[in-house]
Amino acid sequence: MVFSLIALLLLALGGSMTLLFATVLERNPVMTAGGGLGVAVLALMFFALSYEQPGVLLGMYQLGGLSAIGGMILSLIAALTILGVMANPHKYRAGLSEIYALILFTALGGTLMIGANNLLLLYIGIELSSYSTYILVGYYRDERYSTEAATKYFVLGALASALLLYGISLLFGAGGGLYYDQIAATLAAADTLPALLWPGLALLLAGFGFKLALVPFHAWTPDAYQGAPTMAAALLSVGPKAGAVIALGNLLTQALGLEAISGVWQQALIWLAVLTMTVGNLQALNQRNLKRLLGYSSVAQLGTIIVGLAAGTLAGFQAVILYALGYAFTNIGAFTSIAALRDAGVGEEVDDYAGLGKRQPQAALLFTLFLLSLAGVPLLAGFAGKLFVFKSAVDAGLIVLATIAVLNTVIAYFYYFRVIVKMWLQPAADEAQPVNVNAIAMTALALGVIGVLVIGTFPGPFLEAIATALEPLGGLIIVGR
Amino acid sequence: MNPLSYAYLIPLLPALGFLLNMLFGYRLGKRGGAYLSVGLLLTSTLLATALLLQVRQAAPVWDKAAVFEVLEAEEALPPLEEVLSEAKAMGASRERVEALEAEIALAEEKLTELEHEALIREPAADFPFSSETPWITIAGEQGIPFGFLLDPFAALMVFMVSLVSLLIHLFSVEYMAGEERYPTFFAYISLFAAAMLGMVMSRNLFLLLLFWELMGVMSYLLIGFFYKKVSAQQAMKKAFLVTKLADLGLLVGIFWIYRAFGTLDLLAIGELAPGLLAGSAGVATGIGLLLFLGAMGKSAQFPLHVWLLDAMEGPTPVSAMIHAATMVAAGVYLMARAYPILEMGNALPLIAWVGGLTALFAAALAPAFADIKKILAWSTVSQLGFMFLGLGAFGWIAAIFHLVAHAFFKSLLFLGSGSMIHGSGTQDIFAMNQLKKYMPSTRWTFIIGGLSLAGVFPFAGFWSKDEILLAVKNALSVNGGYGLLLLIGYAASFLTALYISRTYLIAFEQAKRPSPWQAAKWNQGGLGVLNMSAEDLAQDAEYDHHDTHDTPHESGWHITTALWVLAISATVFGIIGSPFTGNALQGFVYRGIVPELEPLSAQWLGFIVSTLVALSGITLAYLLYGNARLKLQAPQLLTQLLQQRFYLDQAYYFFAAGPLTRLAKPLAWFDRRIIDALVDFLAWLVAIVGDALRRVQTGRLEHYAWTMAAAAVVLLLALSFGGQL
Amino acid sequence: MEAFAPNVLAFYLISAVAIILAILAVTTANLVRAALALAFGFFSLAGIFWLLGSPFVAVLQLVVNAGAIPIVTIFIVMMTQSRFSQLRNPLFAAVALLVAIPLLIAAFSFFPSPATTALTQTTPLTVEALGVELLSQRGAEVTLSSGETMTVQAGTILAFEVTAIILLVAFVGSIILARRESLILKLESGSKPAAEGKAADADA
Amino acid sequence: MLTLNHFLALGAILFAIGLYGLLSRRNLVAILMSVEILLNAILVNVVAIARFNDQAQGDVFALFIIAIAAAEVAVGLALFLNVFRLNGVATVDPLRRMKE
Repeated sequence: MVFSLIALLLLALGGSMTLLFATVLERNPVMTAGGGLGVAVLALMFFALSYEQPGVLLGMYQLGGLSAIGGMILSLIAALTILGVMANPHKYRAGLSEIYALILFTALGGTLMIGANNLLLLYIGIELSSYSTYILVGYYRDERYSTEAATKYFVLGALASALLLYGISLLFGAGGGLYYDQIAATLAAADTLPALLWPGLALLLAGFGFKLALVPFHAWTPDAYQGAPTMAAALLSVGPKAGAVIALGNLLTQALGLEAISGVWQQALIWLAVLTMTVGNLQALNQRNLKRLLGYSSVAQLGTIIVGLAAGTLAGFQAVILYALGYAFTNIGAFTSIAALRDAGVGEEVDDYAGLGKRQPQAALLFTLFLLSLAGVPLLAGFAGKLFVFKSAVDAGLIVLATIAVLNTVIAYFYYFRVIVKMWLQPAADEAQPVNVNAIAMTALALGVIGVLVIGTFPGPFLEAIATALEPLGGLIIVGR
Repeated sequence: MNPLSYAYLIPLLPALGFLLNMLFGYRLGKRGGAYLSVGLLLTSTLLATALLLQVRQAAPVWDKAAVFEVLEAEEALPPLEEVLSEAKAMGASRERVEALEAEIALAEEKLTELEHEALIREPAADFPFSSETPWITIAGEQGIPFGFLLDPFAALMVFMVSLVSLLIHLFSVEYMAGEERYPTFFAYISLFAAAMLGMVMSRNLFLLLLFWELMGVMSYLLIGFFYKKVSAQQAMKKAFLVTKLADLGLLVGIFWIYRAFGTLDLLAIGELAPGLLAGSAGVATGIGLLLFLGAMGKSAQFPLHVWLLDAMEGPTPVSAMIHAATMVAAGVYLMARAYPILEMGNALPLIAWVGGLTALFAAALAPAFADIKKILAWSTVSQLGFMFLGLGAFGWIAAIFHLVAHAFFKSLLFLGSGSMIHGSGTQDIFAMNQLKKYMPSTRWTFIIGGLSLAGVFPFAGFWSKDEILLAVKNALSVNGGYGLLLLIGYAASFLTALYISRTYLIAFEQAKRPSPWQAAKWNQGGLGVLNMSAEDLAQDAEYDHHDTHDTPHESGWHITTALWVLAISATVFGIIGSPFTGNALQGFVYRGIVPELEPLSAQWLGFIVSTLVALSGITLAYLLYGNARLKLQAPQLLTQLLQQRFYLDQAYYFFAAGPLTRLAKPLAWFDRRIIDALVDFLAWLVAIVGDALRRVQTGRLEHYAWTMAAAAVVLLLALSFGGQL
Repeated sequence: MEAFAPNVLAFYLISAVAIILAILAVTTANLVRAALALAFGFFSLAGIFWLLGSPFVAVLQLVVNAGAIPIVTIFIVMMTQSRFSQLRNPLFAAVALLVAIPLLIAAFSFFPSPATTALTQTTPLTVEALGVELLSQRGAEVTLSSGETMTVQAGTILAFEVTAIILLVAFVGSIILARRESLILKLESGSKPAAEGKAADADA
Repeated sequence: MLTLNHFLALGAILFAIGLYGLLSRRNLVAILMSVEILLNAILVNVVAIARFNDQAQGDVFALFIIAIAAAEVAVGLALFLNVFRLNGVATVDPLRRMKE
């Protein structure tokens, strides 16, 4: 319990302290970055220490268990992102410690979402991570692209949070309280389900749909990714999403797990998943800009994750968390590769990557591994996530959904392999000059690949840990066939 | 100290050797990498020895004489029960039934008492040592844990594999010297050993399968080590394809086991099998046959033996590795592990027949060859046949006894042949020139290995082969068909003694003379067997052109040390399975309540008969090749038939390649014109839709907002009305 | 008739004013006027909160929503020199109506029915009780100044603390995004962050 | 008699108006104003529900919504100023560089 609290405090105070010392350390990028990284790593460790110690913080936040697992994933994401930023700090206005604080706050927001046991803290967590990412996306204030991306993201985000909040207010009315247990108890005791529940649920899903970039709430994703600083896009593509997907699973199972309700949200999630996977993959097919391509790819990936939630079983939720973990390593790795290569003078278009296998074989190899993991090639993290998600869907009787998901994986191969083929089999456009990728970037990439390989080959311990964390929820999930 | 605390190092160290050799092998100096591998494997071997001793320490100890009494008492039970059930069926009086029941109860009580008495030392609490850590967990199912199982059988195998691999490594240090890819060779062969060690230590079938496949890959790489030779390329492909085909059976078998048992844990399977499969012999037979298919591929049983002979394209240490310690032993090991399932089904007689026929067939082919490695390869096929014969005749302990004994003497023979090739520069036994004059160590160790192979008292092969033949004899009581198999076994033993003596006599005793095989146009290797063109052959001939030394020389200390250690092992090892030591081995490795031992009275006749058979084989060889008293010219047709291995390979190529190609042509057309077009069309469709959807992304904020809000409203309406309904 | 009890009358009156002002705020071309309409609309909503028996929310509504936010908005309207919105694009209005009307219909169809509790039956919330809820833990027993003890229902102290961080983020974010010239940029005039995104600069 | 439905209806109407504004306005500041209306509609909902259930937590929730909405306005206006600085106008029109 204490450890979880320490981890949360680290994220909150660490971020604030980084801001506070910003003026002192302004000229010392290594110190600030190291501080940010240290905070993230320490938080990761403390979350890891605490995941078997459940508790409640100030009545509003579930410590340990699921929230610790979520905290670990988000701290890890923060650490990897900070490493990516460190690789070329002057890109992010060197010494400006704000970026590290914002990254840490994004992680804090995600952790709060996951551990929240009531709608208020859930909302606050979502807003905290949203505001931090709005600012990160618009971080290049003198850049039209960055500002455009941030504005689109902000306006749509404001709309989404209004929809979400409206949904929450209706759920509050239907459930007679803000706490999940209150809602679950009220609904279970009701003779007929309150009418406000349904619009509340719909708007809630719409709001989360925006956060998770589910089609048709996804339009902001590619634009925001393309315009944002690359590491901000990396964070955006995994941090709030990992937080939101686990938080959504937590909310749906704990507050709205009643069978009469779960049938409805499962149906809605199935439709959203099918739409998201299909449209995301199809839109990704012909993308020329790599960040846009990864943007659409992340849309499709999230569609696949949702399949696990749609299954509505404990195994499905377990698979979702494993997927999120592997996806964090993979996607941050992919974006870090792009950022590192970009810093080394390689463009962001797919065509710029021609012949990269010769010019910078190490980075190209690592990038290839990330792409393969995204595509879901066995022994890599992406495969493990997909496998267990699909399995949970099949076990829940969602054969058609699983089939569509598998077909979509095949479509996805086209665009991932297009990049890989470009790198390894096509000659470079300009003279094949070697590209230098700096050591920190390589470290970040190597860490990512290690994560991808370890999760891909030995998913067991991770699944085990997740299962332990989910154990207390077991009784609350009324669905399960 | 629990052996589990260090056992994982045993396969890990050679694997580390692989890694280090691959990464730094070329920077460690001329032989640095090689010695590193040897050192790591030596550590493994020491650990394996410690493991074996500790398992021995923890295993129960039985009093042999008392065990016989137990067995006798056990045998007395079924007839009594039969009488009782008959009496019940006949409607005998209550008193009679009660009396019979009391008698049975008394017998059972006595049996328990005897069992208790026979057990001199209780097994340790944690025996057999096993570990289990979660690996692949699946919510709601058992999943597949990662774990080791260190029972006596595994410990014995680990010891044998590590020791033999160590000696082969040591041998290779000298033998492979000067090779271009010297460190790569050590990397491969280390991983090969690691895979086998990992396999015999695996606690579940899935892990076992992983190592099994790793071994397949390593054998592929090692057989094709001289990858510039076309024949090596062909051989590696052939080995891979044939074993892969067989692995398919194994894979299906493992799936079936998971279905039937809900677990792949070997311990659990052993415990569950008698209960689960009691009424379903069909399942047990099916699983048994599928596993056997896998084992046939790996252990080169007829008709899947075709790859083994061509695997001789690899360097000689590789052959020793494949033929003794690792690859081929895997199949026998698997079958022995799966024995609880096998004995519940009806697959055993088939296995016995396949094994027996393979033993005879291969032993008959061996005398027709002049290439020493090929002779030994046939010998391996034949000896493996013996092992399967033993397995099929309910003597699985006999089979693994022979497996270990064979590992020692066959690696000895292979390494000896390597030494001979090294010293004389040729593989043709006729071209070797009175090697006994030049290579004393090689000669004596070869003699020891040969005698062991021929089954001469008191070498290891004698004891183990006799155990198998004894099992076959005992199986007669179950099925009369085993009588014929017993004859086949003796015939194969006779031929074995004949061909190994012939090899020795020609290579060591005789002066160099033109090889009769060189003249024939169907000579060694060649077109049909490996499906090579004449150009390929010519190219290969150029590649491996080297001088034969007329005056051979003895090999250096690496090789002779390896040979002598193996020679001692091949001599001594058999003793622990002999009646002299109270069949210590059989008492150590067993399943069931008490070890099933045989009294000496049941064995001595078999000993005499097989000694006579072996001696007659040797005598015949001496008459034919030693002093040429007997001049016997085999008909050319027969020789050709044998030389071409009964044209089996050609048949495979003909039937597999020919019709398939013909069939493939229309299929290819169909594939190109219809399937591909369909796929292209689908891809085109996907691209078009993708492009259209891409344009939906207009980049305009208001459009995005409209879509989102509209979607939210649609969701609202759908859920609200849907939820209300 | 009960329908014309004073509080009912007040509700309809205030609601009508708020709705009309809100419509004005989203349709007027003159943005300053729109902001003013917004301010007065929020002002009238404070009346609704008063009516509901939640005086503290009403006061906060007056101060923040009706006071501060419209003023800041007007400032920005002035600063961005966009006093007049580019006027009424009929397509925009049509689409917006097409989305908003179904939403209204959907929202209206799911009121809890029948609603039996009248507003008069509810107890107004004291500021003290609100404060206790805001700054304590769920389930805590608190003695009020009146001597009564109350059990805290929600207890949002943690959310309160986190909100501080949100405000901090917003504060820092506004500085990052809007300060006129980046001091740091001047300091390191060598590196231009404008490099990122250059590839797409061709206005694809 | 005033029931919960009256207040929910007011909230729904205000929400619809806000949504209309958000979707029909092109000026970013006007869009932000619409967002404010949306949030106030929710406020009405939350406070009403809280009062009718005699729950203080709804009122507390309302306080948080007001505070967070203020933060949102701050971020949004800063961002729009930036849009204006870079494009000369603060409308959605120039924001279409990235597409497809």
